[in-house]
Amino acid sequence: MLELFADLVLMPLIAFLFGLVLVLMARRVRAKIERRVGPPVLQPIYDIVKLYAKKTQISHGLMHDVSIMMLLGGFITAEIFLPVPGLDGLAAEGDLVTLVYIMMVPMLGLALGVGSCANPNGSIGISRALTSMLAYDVPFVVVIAGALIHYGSSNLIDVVRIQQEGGVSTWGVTTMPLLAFAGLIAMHGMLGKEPFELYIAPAEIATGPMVEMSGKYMGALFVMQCFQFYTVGVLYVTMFLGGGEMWLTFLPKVAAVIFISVAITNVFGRYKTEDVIRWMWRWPTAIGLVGLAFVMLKVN
Amino acid sequence: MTSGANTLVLPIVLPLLGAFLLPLVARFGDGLARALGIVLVVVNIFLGWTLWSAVGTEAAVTALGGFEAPLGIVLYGDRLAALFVAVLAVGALIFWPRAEHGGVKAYTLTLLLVAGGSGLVLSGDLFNIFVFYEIVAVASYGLAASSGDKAGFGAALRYLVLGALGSSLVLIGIGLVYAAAGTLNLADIARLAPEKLSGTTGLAAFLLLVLGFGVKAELFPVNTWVPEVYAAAPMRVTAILAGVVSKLAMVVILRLLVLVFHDPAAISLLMAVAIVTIVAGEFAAYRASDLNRTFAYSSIAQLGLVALALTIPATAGILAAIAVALHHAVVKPAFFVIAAKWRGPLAGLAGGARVAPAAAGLFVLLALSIIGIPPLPGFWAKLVLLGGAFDAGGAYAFAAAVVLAATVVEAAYLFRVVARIWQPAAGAKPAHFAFSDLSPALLLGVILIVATLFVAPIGTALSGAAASAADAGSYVARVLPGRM
Amino acid sequence: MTGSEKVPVVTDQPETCRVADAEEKSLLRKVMDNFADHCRSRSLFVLHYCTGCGAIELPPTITSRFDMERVGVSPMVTPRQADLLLITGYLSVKTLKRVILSYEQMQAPKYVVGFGSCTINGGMYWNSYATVKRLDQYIPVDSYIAGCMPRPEAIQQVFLDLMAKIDAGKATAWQDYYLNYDAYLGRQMNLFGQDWHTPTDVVAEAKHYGYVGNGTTGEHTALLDQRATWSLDTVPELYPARGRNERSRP
Amino acid sequence: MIGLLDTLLVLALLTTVGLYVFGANRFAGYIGMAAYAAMTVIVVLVGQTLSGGETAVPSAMAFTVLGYPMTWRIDGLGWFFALLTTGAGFFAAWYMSGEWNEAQPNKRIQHGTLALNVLAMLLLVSSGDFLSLFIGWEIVSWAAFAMMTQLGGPAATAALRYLLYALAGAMALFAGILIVRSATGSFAFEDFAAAVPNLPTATKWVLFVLFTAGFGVKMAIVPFHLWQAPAYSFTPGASSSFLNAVSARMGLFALTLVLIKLMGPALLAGMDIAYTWFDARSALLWLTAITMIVPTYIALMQTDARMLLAWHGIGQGGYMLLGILVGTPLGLAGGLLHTFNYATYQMALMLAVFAVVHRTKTADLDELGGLITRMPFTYITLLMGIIGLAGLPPMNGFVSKWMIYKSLLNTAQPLLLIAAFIGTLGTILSVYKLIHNIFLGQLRLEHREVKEAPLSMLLPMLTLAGIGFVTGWMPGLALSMVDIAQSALGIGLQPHHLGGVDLPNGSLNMLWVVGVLIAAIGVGALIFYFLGNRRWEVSQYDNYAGGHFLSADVRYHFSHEFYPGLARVIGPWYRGWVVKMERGLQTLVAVLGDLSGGVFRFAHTPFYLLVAVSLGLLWVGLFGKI
Repeated sequence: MLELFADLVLMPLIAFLFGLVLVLMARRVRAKIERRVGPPVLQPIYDIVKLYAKKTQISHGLMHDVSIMMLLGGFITAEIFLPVPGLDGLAAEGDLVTLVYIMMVPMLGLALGVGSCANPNGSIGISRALTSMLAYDVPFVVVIAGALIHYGSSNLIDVVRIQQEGGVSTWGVTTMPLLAFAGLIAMHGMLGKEPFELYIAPAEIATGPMVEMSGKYMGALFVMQCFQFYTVGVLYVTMFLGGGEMWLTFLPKVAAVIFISVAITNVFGRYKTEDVIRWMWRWPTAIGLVGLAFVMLKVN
Repeated sequence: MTSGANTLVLPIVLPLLGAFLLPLVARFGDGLARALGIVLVVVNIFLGWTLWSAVGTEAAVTALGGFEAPLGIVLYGDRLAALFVAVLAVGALIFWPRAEHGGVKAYTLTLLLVAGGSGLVLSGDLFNIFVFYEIVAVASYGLAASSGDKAGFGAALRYLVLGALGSSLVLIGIGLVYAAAGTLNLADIARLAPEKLSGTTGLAAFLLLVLGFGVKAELFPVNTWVPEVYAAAPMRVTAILAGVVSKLAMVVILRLLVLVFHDPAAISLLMAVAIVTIVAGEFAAYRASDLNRTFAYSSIAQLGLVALALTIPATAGILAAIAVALHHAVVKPAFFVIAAKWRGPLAGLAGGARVAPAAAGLFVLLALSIIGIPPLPGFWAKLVLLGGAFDAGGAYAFAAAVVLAATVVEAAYLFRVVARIWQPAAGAKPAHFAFSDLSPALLLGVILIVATLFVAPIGTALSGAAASAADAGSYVARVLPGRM
Repeated sequence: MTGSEKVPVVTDQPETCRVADAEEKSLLRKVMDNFADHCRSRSLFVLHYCTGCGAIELPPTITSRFDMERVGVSPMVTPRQADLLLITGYLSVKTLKRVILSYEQMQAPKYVVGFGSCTINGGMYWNSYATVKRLDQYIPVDSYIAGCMPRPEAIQQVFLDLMAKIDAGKATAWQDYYLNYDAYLGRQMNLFGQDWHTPTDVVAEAKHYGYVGNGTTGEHTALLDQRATWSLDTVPELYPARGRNERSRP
Repeated sequence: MIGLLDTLLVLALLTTVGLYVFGANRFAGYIGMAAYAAMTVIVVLVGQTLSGGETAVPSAMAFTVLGYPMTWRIDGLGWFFALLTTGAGFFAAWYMSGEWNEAQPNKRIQHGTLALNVLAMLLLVSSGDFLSLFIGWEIVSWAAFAMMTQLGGPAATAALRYLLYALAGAMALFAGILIVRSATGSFAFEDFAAAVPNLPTATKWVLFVLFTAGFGVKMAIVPFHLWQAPAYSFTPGASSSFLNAVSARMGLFALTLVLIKLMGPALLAGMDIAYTWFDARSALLWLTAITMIVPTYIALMQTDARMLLAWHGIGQGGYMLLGILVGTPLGLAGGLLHTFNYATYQMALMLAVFAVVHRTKTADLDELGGLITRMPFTYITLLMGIIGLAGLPPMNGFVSKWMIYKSLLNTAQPLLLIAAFIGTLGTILSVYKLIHNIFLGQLRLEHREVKEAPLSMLLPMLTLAGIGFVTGWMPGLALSMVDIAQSALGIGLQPHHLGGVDLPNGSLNMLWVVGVLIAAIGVGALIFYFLGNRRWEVSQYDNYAGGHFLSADVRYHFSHEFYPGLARVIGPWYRGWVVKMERGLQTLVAVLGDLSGGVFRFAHTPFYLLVAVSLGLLWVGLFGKI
């Protein structure tokens, strides 16, 4: 019981802290690519503390506030259902499908909050965010379906165990390289990085969902970004890179996944909504389906 | 002549006599003539009822004039005949003409119709059948023209031409039969049919008979008079013609099929005609522009159903034919009562439910029954029909599929009207119904509901009637006791 | 749309005035405030109001040449997200309205830096009928950068100065807007006319957060309230009710 | 012997008559509530009998017509749907008990048709053979028609369209049961179940197609889906909710009965389609996949809130049938549970939308917005409803969808899984548009004085949403009802516990999921309230607009064509081929009608006669020889 309670506290906390590192890494990598120095080490903390420490905090109604709670609550829940080295949390009580759906709760919360701000820029942003979700989730579900059928279990603890018992040769990335590749692209879309950041579009729709976010509302979004980097990275590592046997190898793997994403993002411009959909439904989906076909051949 | 013989002869003789007497009686007062006519019709109902309860499974037979069959004039009364004698009389009673439609002339013609119709179903030989058919035909030409307007005369003339042609076809057909078999007594023909009428001649005779009787039975393609006449004739005439008289021709075809023509080719000929009739009737009704024509076309389709039922082998087919015919005899006259008041384009019916809720409600009930919605009688009729068809399989299954598809079309045009009736009135409101206007239809509606409640005993009774009608052997044995 | 709603009468004496003195604070509070101030100073989100000519100096300041992200300065898009409002160059009467709107939509603590001479004294437009001569008459300004135009180095310098000021807890010009709102509003009305108003209910906000001073309300805010009532009575289509009224009406 | 089932049916009949007589009364809603509550109690009692080991509760009612016996009895499957029916009737009556009732011009019809529908559905789900099934089916169809057509105008048009579809389906069904009778000699379910494995393949296929088409029309399986959304949408509020929640599910009941209980998934899987990889079951599975996707994406394009939800109803039906056709205990449980869950959240959603329509007089998604401040409880209902519809935790829709997904994973059918996911994604997009365009964004001036829906309408809505939440948190409650239904199907039960199901390869325990989610949102609330200064609520016009001053006369709102980018990509995919097929069929009937009519109109009577005689004689001469 106590152990479970420790899990419940530690898992989101680690996620947040390592998320801060990932955010810093992302900003620094971006700066390096642009031949800048980049922010100082504590910059993510400075930003979040400053936003929470704003003296005035404007709200657009109760739903705006609740959305912030759903945002954090959803991600905290997601962390608890995502096994990491030594901490299984509640991963046995809900599987990968559950996790994927839990990860939609904060998105829904954010969408509702932004909608209640009564700012069309925000609504357009949500419209685009949901559209891009539809775009990247299609390859993503292909990847999930293939991987879960490959592992024969949707329990993430099993998925990790299978890969760890068999070594690198049973890692998803070696057994299902095509699905792993398609999954990487889908993850990139999930992170909302260029060329798929159509719903932020600062110059076009004034950062979309964030347009009316200020103070701690914005701060919560910064916190969410930490969780998001971490969750997406851990999910990918769990499914394709052998999961976490120990923190020392686990965290670098997570960082590496995120690194790939942030390293390639800078060379892109922004796709139009239509192009995001077409691209996502064409290439990663096709690659994923071919990978799925291989998986099905192996299973049968 | 036994006491049963009276019930066979009187239904023909009494109305016939009445028809000749009526103009004389009318000199003492129109009302008296009317009363006499009604009394005679009531008597006919009673006679039908007596015959029904008397015959049981054994049909009553009598040879008029003392000559035995096959030489004498044979009357054959089984439950089927009794049923239609009664139904014809009930129809005539409910829709007894009013003074404004020709007065005593109309009464006379109606009585003539009753006499001819009773004779048609009771006759045991082909020639008498032809005679009574002609009596029915003449009476109905007169009635069709009794509206007294231009359209009525035009329609009646077309009816007359077609009817006359049809009668001559019948006559040729009878001639062929006589040439081949040498007898006109149905029982005798039935006995001889397997050897004399199984060839091309027999088939040709059947074709001509079907087409000839088909004029009255509203079979395609000799039914072109139907929409005109039903649209132009007075409602009471239309109701009787559509509801009852058309079925009498069907009874004749039934007798021919059961007794004489078992040939698969004959069956398939009739089936083809029936299917085309159903399709043409339902589809034409879908595009009909007013209620009268809609029901006229629908009537054609329903008779196609009866004809289709007749082709289904064994008792099931006869039962289905009787059931569909009886159901139609209840429903369609009631429809025509409603249509009599709601004339003109369908669009003008909007608001009908407000003006005449009873008529609108009745319309829905009748429409539901004719489409075949359980537990109304129409459903059971269709159940028997389609059940028999699917049991028979093969082409019958195809025919059943056609019937099912046609039912959807039927629902489309009927409920299009229902939807319009329930819509708020756009311009002029549809006509209001006085109670007396609607009462015949209400009576038929009540009959329909009662029939729903007692569907099980009715089904049993009709099954018995169908079984005895389907029994060709017993027909021959009863009429020609020594000759089997 | 009845006219029975009454906007609360503004009394001369505000109920509370809760701008705490430094001495009143507990030690924990002091530590926390110092930490917060430090974070504020190291994380400046900038909204640049670039209608004037100074915008060209900002890209080099932010991008690889000088990289202001080194000290935590990064550009933001909407006033809601921003801490620092950069007024780059002259303001016409028309654009000043937008500046005031944007300023009021920023969240306190918020800072304003005026770029170049035009914001200080009108600069080369000193005799124009259409430009604003002194920015700090209409909104509180933390720092000015003199010059026409200032170099990126100067911009960096003002950022560093401002950061030091914030870190020391002395960049409190924004409080002045709440505490002396009536005076600011008066000068704004002087320029824009009596029916000038913004959607932000500054007085109510000041009351809510306890930044009410003697100058918060006055004759001009009274005008504002009157006009709000009047607008509800007559043409509600054009003048929405101000502040919380919009949501709290039954 | 008057049994429980007879009591139930008699009560339903009395309710129908009573509500038709007293329907115009102010208290008709309360009468209905009491009656439906009593019926629900009886159904629960029936359920206790059934879970006590009985296979079915018989009715004393039995007829024999034309030698065909008709019996009525209710088994577990029928019980499950009976419970949904009476429950939905109860909530609909509750909704109609107060202010809604006062506002209706046609109270009598609304109450009467609702009771009639309940009666008809109870009759259908308790049918004991094919004949009584068909009779119940027809009565259900016509009762629904009576309900749909009541408002006239577009409602009558939509209802007429429904009627033709329903009747075409009924005719297919009619043919089906008659073929069954021809093949087995009776209408009894047992005889059919015993005989069906030995029937010729062709007959099995004919029966499969006829029954699927006949029942599928009611469920609005693609391509029979066109009628449903308009027909359900133009019906007044509570009736429409009732139709949406349970009426279309009668098709599911009948399909489950015939395809799963009587024929069995194994038999269907054995009916291969030559030259393809498909068999009867997988072909139908793919049809359900299309049914999940196509109507959902049609819903996405709707601008009428009622139509949007009704289109989703069609798509959701696809999920249920998908789960049921998977045929494993898990899939069956998922499909049936989804039926229950769908009834709760769809009814709540429809009631909420109609509450908005009641207050604002419009359901046009382009003409609403910002109502969250005016109708907060309606918003909460709608929010909980859409979370259920989209299948997200913590609502119950997630649990059933999870079970369906899981059954697809366990049977290794990834493509169907992907199809189901794609449907869900479309649902998420669509329901966000729904809630955004009604409740979020800018409040319109004309809605400034709008009041919250009255308590009589709020309470049923909120209760339904509450049921949705509780059964999402503790799906075991609903699953034990599903057990009763499943025990009647002979496939086996899915073991479960209060929180969900335990499987060797990935379990679900909603007690934990929901508990943690709520706790975590609580933590989020703590963070929100205790970190940072107090919040300050501002006017909706105090909003970023690039420095522009917002005023109420200019709309600052985004609702029309909510997903423009997506519409540009998938817009051209909406070819409307089913609509074109429907129109083509109409044209064909019209052309045939004109042709037939032409024969009668241009009557060259003797000519026809001559032609007929000549052709007939020719035929006789050619083919008449023996």
